[in-house]
Amino acid sequence: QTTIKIGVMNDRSGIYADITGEGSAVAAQMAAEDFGTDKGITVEVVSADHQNKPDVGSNIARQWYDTENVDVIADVPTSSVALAVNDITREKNKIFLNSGAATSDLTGSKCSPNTVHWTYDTWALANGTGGAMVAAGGKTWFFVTADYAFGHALERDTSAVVTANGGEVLGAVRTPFPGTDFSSFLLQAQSSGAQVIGLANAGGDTINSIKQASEFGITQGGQALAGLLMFVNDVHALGLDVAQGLVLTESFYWDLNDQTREWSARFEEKTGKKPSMIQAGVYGAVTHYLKAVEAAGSKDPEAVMAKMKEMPTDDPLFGQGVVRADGRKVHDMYLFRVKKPEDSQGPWDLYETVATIPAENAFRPLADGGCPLVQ
Amino acid sequence: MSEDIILQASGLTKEFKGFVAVSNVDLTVRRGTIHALIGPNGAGKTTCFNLLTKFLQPTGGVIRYNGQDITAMQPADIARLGLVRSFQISAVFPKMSALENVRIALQRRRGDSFDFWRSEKVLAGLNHEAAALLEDVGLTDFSATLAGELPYGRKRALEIATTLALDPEMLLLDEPMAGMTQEDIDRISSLIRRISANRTIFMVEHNLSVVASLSDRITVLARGEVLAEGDYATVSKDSRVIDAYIGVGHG
Amino acid sequence: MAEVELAGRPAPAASAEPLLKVEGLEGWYSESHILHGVSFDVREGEVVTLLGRNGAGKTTTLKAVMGILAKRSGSVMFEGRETIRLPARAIARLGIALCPEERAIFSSLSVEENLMLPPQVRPGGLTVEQIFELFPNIKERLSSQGTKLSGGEQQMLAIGRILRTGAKLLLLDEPTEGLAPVIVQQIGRTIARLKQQGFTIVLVEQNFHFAAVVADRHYVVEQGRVIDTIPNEDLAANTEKLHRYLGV
Amino acid sequence: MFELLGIPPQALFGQLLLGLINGSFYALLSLGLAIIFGLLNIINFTHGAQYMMGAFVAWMLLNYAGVPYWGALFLVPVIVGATGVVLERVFISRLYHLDHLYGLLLTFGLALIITGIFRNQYGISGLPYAMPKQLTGGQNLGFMFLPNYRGWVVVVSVVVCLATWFVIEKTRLGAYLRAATENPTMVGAFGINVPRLITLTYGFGVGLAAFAGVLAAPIYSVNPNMGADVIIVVFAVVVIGGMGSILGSILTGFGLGLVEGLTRVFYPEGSAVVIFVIMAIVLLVKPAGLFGREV
Amino acid sequence: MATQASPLDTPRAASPGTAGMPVLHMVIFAGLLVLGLIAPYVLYPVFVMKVLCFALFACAFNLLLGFGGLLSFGHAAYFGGASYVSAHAAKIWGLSPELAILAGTGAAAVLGLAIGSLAIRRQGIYFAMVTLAFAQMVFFFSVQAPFTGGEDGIQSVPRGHLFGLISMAPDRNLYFFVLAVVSIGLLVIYRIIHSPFGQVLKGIRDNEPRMISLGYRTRRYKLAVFVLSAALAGTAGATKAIVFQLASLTDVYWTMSGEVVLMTLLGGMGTVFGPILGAAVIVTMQNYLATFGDWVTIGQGIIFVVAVMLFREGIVGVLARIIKRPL
Ligand SMILES: Nc1ncnc2c1ncn2[C@@H]1O[C@H](COP(=O)(O)OP(=O)(O)OP(=O)(O)O)[C@@H](O)[C@H]1O
Ligand SMILES: Nc1ncnc2c1ncn2[C@@H]1O[C@H](COP(=O)(O)OP(=O)(O)OP(=O)(O)O)[C@@H](O)[C@H]1O
Ligand SMILES: [Mg+2]
Ligand SMILES: [Mg+2]
Repeated sequence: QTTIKIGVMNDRSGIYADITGEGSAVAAQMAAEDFGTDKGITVEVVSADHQNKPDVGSNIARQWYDTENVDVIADVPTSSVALAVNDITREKNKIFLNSGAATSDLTGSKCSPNTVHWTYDTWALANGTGGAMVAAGGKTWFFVTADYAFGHALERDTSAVVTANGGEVLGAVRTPFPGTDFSSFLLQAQSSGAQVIGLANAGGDTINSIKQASEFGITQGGQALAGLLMFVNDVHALGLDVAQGLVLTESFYWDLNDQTREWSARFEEKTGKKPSMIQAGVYGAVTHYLKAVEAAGSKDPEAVMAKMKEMPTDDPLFGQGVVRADGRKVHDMYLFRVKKPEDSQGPWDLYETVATIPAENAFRPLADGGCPLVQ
Repeated sequence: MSEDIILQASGLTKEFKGFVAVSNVDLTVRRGTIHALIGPNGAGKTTCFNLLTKFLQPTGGVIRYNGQDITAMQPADIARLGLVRSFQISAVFPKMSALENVRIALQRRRGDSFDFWRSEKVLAGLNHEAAALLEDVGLTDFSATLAGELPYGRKRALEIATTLALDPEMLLLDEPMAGMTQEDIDRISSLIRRISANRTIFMVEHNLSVVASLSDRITVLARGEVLAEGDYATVSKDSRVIDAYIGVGHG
Repeated sequence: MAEVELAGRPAPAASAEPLLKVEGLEGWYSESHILHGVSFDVREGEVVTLLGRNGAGKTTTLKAVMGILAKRSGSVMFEGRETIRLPARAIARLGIALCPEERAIFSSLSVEENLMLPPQVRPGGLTVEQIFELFPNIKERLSSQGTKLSGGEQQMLAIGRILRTGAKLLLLDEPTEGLAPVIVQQIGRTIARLKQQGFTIVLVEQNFHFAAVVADRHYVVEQGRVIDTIPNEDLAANTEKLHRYLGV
Repeated sequence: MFELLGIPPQALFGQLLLGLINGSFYALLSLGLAIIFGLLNIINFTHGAQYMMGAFVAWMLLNYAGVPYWGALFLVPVIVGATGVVLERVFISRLYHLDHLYGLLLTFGLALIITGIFRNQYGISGLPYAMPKQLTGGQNLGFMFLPNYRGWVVVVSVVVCLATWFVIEKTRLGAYLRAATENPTMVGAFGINVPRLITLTYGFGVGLAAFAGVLAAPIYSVNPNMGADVIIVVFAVVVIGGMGSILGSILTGFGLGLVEGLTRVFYPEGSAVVIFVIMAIVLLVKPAGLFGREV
Repeated sequence: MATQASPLDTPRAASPGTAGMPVLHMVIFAGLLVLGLIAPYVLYPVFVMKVLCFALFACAFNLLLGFGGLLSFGHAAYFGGASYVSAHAAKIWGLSPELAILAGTGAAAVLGLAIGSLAIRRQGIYFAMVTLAFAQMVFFFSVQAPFTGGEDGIQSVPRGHLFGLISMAPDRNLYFFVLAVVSIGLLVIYRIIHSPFGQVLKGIRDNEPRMISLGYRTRRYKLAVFVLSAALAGTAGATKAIVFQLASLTDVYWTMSGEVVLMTLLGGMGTVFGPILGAAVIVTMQNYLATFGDWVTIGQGIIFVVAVMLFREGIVGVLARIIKRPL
């Protein structure tokens, strides 16, 4: 009879509250319920708000591990916080199931034997959007890049992919972060004449740039907008007439197949929203973790991690997959285009699938990550 | 310039956007005298005052103090040279006790007090001197009262005590008697006379009886220009002065 | 020409019923109790002075009558109406105006705006021309910033502006302070003229001789009480007593 | 073709125009701040939150009551202004006898509360607010495509600013207001109802902020933080202009908008701080601010 | 710009005679020290260290506001700036913790000198806005500058060995080091307040033109206290960086400036001990409301409003009034 305490830590008040937040906690709870109580494992889910601040995050993580014997921390969007929790989890030898964070360092230079990175990462997004766009004819690119480490990384990875696929990067403009008015940067992008304008930014910046792009008739002018880090909720918030035509990469969409539709319906009952890929990821990760605990017959981190990497994953949302030695969970990714308003059936009918990127080349090859664990 | 001239202003001029408040005034104050500046309202007395103490920057002219050109100096530095002023609108530290008011001035004489590592014990030594100064202006009973709550007249007295605490070589008083009862006026006049022994005093005053009794020399200002200069007898007979200032049938 | 206008309005004979009747007026500044039952009264058309040492409570008394002293009690009857509970703005509307000790000229207003600021509360105030005639300096500096006036000019402006409002009772707190003798005499004449026009005036004065010229009656204030009343005609007789009060 | 630092002159005009548009928001907001400060001696830290409320209330009117943009343009300032009046009556008015810093602290607290509540209610990812049909589309000026809406923003804010300036500097009412800030007691002693004056003034200043909020709704995402970010910049604007002067804050607002616009072209990385840099320089050479009265 | 309400302005606070430390204060300091010594055995040490750091921060801020009469709304700049420097010093240069903290303090002092010399050109509310604006500049710099690690901040900072000898890795060891640092900081502040320099500050706050006419070069005094306050705030920030092994944007963001104002206000500005209490209360609240997201913000807002409306003297200020002694 083992009891497991799962701490869902994410943004419950900030910019990522809608795509993670309470929804992720619900997802974890659902995973526990679906796993069942008959296997002699009782699960308790606690949650906290890290406000996207690494100091708050590490503070909570320390306290959870030190004083409230939490076994697993799940979700944790915002790369900076994720990296902080990554360190502490390793130091305290617990388990970290990340779904929300974008940085590919989690399974690269900063990889840890105690961490699994489930849903997506910048490399996968860049690869998906960049590669597929070029393939679809978007040869010339111009980046509107948020002027901080994350934005730079996004731009760097994507341009690499673009050039690798025979595209060309005409230029980039660095926009102060956080910003509200992007019109002048967008005009610079427009006058560059590039076929694709890559938005190497996140959250509010992305939303504002898309809004203003449509206002200045940039997409009407024949240039395509590519969101390099966007989520279904952002599109929902923007509304179709603003966001239409935008392309983006995700690893999950509620309307992919019957299983996703069935699960998403249950999720929507509890939360009133369709799930984001991050919330789906929390479900998948927790499910797989519980299976591993059952298989290992204990919750000892080494044993459980070993099992998680050894057993193939299988869940209704991401289907078959594996957890690699570097902690990277691999599965298919999808390139979506936002529907035109007239083609949309309901408030959440937002995407049409442009391409499916098969698991084997959706993520960064194990060797390229520079993760010490795989040397 | 000769030894016994302490303050000399030549061609002193102040314009306020087009309006000339003080125009081309020459002033010479001899060491050890009580020199009064009188004149009708708006004559430019306070302005002169502010020019001499550099609270206003003159539009033109030169000010020499002990032969040193101080035209370009900062107010604080002027004070440090021993040329100290009082204000027409009374200036005390309302939230400090009368004693502290005086003591803060005494403290200045210790030189700059950037010594934040010292205990304020070192200041207790100044309390006696401060009390003595309060005595001089008859504020002994008020030494613990917050300056802000003193009635107007006493505020003025306190202010003078504070000014004296700097032991200035030259003292500029702007209407020291304004708003005082006869009682206070007498006390302050005698005080002024007493301290004038080893100091030079330059004051603006409307109370003619005071001016008459105190001052060795009087400069009359009108419409920003010097109208007359001399001792009371001379000035008070000057016809231009009479109609510009004293007016007919005065006291 | 001012005279012509003035002729229109006969100076009412001092009536029996007092215009202002102050009884047992108490006043506080936060905790400190300053007025301990001030009582005096002023009949229509009279000029009375409040004499007293510094800190006797003269200014405070005026503030209390005007209603700008936060904490006050007792009785202040104006034209038979109790005003002790009214806010200052209501009292002003009844026709009382104050010219404060510190003059309260507004620095963000031009001299002209300062002059025009107080609204007319009654007919019969002086016209702007009449005010300029009284205080020529003001006219020259109409456009400059209020506080850029000299101390004396500010005093003139402070008096001038309440003459416009047509208030019936004027409370003047040391109007001659810091004024040159010529101006002092001018103000003396003004007050006489206002009196003749039917204005009623309470005057706080340090300047003894000045007070003697214009006033009908002198109230001696000491430690927040009126301790004596001296009709102007008996002033000569009481000088030395008065000197004692004022500590001259 | 002749180029300036690699920027074709047409593009430059475009950028200047955009700068002017941001400028009009700075102008409206700093004007509101200046009025409230000038007359109440309070730095209205809630200003940003009230700007945000403006946008949100417009959104609510549209989604709950079906009131279109044009209705909102008039209703919102009134509604939000009214809430301002309540705040002034309930809280701020109790502080006038105190040091100004308490006003700052109070309004800062209120700002936290308001933004917090809106975050709770509407999350943070922002709500869409459609542009009024009449103003969609735009003019092709040759050197750029100017959305009609942006043009409208400039025009309407210039008009509002000038009207406000006139009322305060040139009318009798304005004189009362200015006098009341200096010495309310005396103004009251002249028979003027000072408390009401002050309340309405605050309401008006808040109304201006809300008005700016409505203007912003269609172009920036309507989200609870939209105020917090802009308010600090506006503070800098106000310091540069010198708060004493109404006209000053207007001109500075537009001017700095332009400067910022240019920085976005020549040195985008610096565009976030350029205004603060200018503030530093102004403090060095003219501490009272470009239009401020020395006091 | 001291205020009617703040206890400073009452005669008892003026206390002309008081020299050295009144017995009451000694007792309180002693009491606090005892608390500090037993705290780590009953409470979570890391939490207590956080409280200590903020207590020092708040007191440093109070030195400027409560005793210098200057409301800075940008103290995060020195707190956060210092934390970056000490984190960098400890991680990249491999300095031992005490040296890293000194480095941070020094950096804060320099920053304070730079910003202060501009800010003191304006008075009152302007001053608040100017400091806020400059702090925002520092924030933007921290976002973009490479060495601050952008929004990742500087992470996994080594706690190192005190004087290169004692390992700071165990929470307890580190705790007592932090306790020492903070106590020293507080005593320094106490001395500053009760020095001749402190008296001059009082005069400037009360009537600056008059101080000038007395020959005081008031700007230099204001600048001096500004720098002192900034430096001590820096000490707090630098220490925090070592404790949490992290320096991040949070510490330079304007909300941090707001929080320190709140702590001081709540505890009692212009009181010696108020800010310590204020810090303890706010930090605790943040800890327990952390799970409720926005409610932290709303709660802080409410405290602000209540404090300003109902007890401006702050908790300790009220106590001081009751027992009629300065605290
Ligand atoms: N800052 C200023 N700006 C414009 N005009 C000013 C300023 N200060 C003074 N004046 C004008 O300069 C003239 C002289 O003013 P000043 O205060 O020196 O007169 P004064 O001799 O002191 O008069 P009083 O005896 O009434 O104080 C006045 O007409 C006044 O209006
Ligand atoms: N704001 C205040 N707070 C507390 N006490 C005050 C205040 N103003 C005046 N007082 C006190 O009230 C008493 C009366 O003051 P008031 O100004 O009425 O005297 P006064 O007769 O007008 O004196 P003066 O002739 O100097 O004007 C004085 O003892 C004074 O200390
Ligand atoms: Mg004068
Ligand atoms: Mg008086």
